[in-house]
Amino acid sequence: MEYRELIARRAAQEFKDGYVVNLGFGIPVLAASYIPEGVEVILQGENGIFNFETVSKVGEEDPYLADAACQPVRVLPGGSTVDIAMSFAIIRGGHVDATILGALEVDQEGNIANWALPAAPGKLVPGMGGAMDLLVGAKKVICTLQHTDKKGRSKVLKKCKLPLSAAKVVDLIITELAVMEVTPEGLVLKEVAPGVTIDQVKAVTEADLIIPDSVPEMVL
Amino acid sequence: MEYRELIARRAAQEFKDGYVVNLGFGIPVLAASYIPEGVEVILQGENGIFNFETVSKVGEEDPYLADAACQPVRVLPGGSTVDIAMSFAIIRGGHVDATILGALEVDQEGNIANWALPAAPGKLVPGMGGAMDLLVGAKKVICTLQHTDKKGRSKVLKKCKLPLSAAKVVDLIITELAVMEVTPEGLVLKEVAPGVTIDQVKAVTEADLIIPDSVPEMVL
Amino acid sequence: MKSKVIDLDAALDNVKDGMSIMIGGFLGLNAPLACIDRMVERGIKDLTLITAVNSYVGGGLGIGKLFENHQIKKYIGSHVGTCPAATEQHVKGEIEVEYFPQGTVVEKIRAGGAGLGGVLTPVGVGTLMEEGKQKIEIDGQTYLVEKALKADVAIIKGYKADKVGNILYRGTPNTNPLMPLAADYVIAEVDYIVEPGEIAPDQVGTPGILIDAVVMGYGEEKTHEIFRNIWIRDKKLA
Amino acid sequence: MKSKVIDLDAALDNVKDGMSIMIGGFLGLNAPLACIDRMVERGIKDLTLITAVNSYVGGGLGIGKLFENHQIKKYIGSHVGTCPAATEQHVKGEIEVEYFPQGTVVEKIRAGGAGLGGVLTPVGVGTLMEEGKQKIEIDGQTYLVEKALKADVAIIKGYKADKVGNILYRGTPNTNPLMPLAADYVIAEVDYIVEPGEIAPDQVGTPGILIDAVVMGYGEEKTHEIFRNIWIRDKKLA
Repeated sequence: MEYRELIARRAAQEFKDGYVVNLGFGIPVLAASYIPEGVEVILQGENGIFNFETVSKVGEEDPYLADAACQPVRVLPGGSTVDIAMSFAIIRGGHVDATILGALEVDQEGNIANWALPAAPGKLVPGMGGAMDLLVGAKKVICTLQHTDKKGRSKVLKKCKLPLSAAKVVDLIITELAVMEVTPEGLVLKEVAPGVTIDQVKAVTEADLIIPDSVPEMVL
Repeated sequence: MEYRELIARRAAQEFKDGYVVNLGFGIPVLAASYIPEGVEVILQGENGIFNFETVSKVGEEDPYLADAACQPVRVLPGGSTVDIAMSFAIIRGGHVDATILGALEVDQEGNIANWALPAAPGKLVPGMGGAMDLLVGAKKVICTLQHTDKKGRSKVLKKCKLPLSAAKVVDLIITELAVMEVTPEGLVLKEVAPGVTIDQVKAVTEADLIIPDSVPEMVL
Repeated sequence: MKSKVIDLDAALDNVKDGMSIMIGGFLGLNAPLACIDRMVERGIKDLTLITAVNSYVGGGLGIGKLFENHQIKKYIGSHVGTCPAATEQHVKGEIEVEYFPQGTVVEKIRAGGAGLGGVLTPVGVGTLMEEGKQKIEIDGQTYLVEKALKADVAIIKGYKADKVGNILYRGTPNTNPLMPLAADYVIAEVDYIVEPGEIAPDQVGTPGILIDAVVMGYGEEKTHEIFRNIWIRDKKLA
Repeated sequence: MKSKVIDLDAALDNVKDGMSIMIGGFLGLNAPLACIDRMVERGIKDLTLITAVNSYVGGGLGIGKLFENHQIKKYIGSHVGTCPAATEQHVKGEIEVEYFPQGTVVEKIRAGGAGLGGVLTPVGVGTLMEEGKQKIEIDGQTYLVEKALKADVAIIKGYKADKVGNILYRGTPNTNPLMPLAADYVIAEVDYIVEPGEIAPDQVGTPGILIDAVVMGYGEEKTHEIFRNIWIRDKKLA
């Protein structure tokens, strides 16, 4: 299975029925394609929209209605739109059940860096958008990312090196190799991907991993 | 002329065309009856309503619509309703041109007391409602009150004795005897009521009054 | 999505003695009158009541009844003046009263719901409102730090709700759209209950995700009758 | 009440080089595209631009054009990433960029319009956002003090306006309802202009008292065409 699909499929298992969820671009949005049977979630877009789906046929679009990526959407029955102050009041106020976001780095304390790459001395890009608010406000923060960068270096660290998006907020880390939970005791290895060994995970993880007696395989 | 009508008539002369105004209960509301010809003002109710008029015939009322005194009203063409956070954002944010409010006391520094009477030790009544916000937020604060209390004591003081509603906010004081303007130099006597002498005003005013060379009579 | 429509009594089972409660409405208008009346019958007591303003002038309607029936232990709002029972109980020291300027209590509720620590307002500077509060200087101006407010329960009044809790307001919605963010359990009393999709998405005043229970109020006809009668009684209408 | 409807150019005469300007819209959607296009033609420069988010992905629409035409001196918002020109100018040091979390910039604008000194937010604590800012402790939690924002001009986009400036929004109104309170001169660009009274009072999203000028935008048909075309180009629609 392609890594993106694997991560998205596993992330989708975190959806609970009735959850209000905000999904970051990329893998998180993909997770919406794998929502388990019988589970209904309400998508939230931080631009101020609840319970929507993207549309893809010319004629279905409304030029005044889009999601937070400016993709054309329709509001589903029971959905709504609000202004952006209300939208972020809802996000920051703890009324979003879960957010799934990508990251450049995460660490064993639940810190996350996903907004700032140094493009020149003192010049950070691309900016945080709504990520900081979601990370602080959402009841559950799920971070999806590739376990290592292109050079094979761990992105699951003892301590993030890039500018943080938020401190001590991540609950669950899902990569193509493992599921890890941030606990008061440290980072616990909860699951490994099919065919992946604990040692393989440890070998590419800079963070200290707590390994329970039993580490099941992801069921995808 | 009855003192209430006199004060209201004079206060109404402060309305400028296009003004957004918030009127306190009593004399201020009465001022709306004397808006000069050719002058259009937009009434604001702090419960969240713009450009309305009271209705008085059974059948004209809407049980979901009232002014800030819970009187039945209708919204005029070009009017609107908003939630109360927006209403006070507009008030506090300086978007109301003028407020006319009653007072228990005012003083020569522009302080005003209109919310708290000691009803028992440590027990103040009736509470400030929206007065403090209006006093701080409105661009122009006009205070209407009787010049003296029932015992003949001045309510236009050197320094307010009752708990303040706001400090240094009053622009104009209108009583049944005089119009006084709060200036950086002090309280200036601007007009006297018909038939009232400067000395009569001075006799019942505790505040220090600056008397210009010419003090015209109110034109009502 | 599951229906949030439940019986008014089932909703009020979640309102217990001693709780803090926000109730929408402005001097009784667009207030959840049916819930309040039932709270009086049930005698839920020792409540901390949070509202922007107090009861209809003279009491006898809406939250005035909670004071008259001695169910309030503490009141947080901008005045007691319109409610004789609240005024009397305050003066006698039977209830605790915490005053805030109306715009401040509104923003405190909003801040509580919006995950903000509080409000930085110029209103109240130089008055008794300063007592015991932090002040902060920004660009040479002084602001009071007014802390965010939350509550155990909020009861609001909408015109229509769909079954999943989306609320359409009518007229002056006053504090109703703010309170659902600031309380743990939120009851929306409405005069009409409709199917999801019947309220246009951009006319929704409060998204259903913020509402826990939708209950039927007195309906438009009886609501109209209540206000017509008090306005006639008080010579506002003839 | 006097009509506030004026020619787009007459309204833009009030937007001068060097001003600070808030522009509504979210990645181009419900943004005042006609005003922005005309600002590009007029070459108004050295602007401090305040928005929640940046341009449509890839630029070429809305505020992206202002960056592409080098009219921005300083940008205040939550990212530059969607706009290649903004990103490049930031990296090269040609423009000044002040980042805030999106919810924070939204609240800063709201605070500016609402007469509040600033915002007390937990967002950004423990990050670079803390730098140079006051912090405040409330009930054991730390909040950043983020100062209120105001601007010389706001240009917003509504769906309909009546002639006295009442605005009806459609779809996702995003920042448009907030900005009219926070600027000295407010232009509302809309796709329909109607008579006072034609917008129901409780559907008004922004009261006319906050609007200085109502200008006709591209209208619904052309707006639809613009978005249909970019969505087809970007393979969102087929």
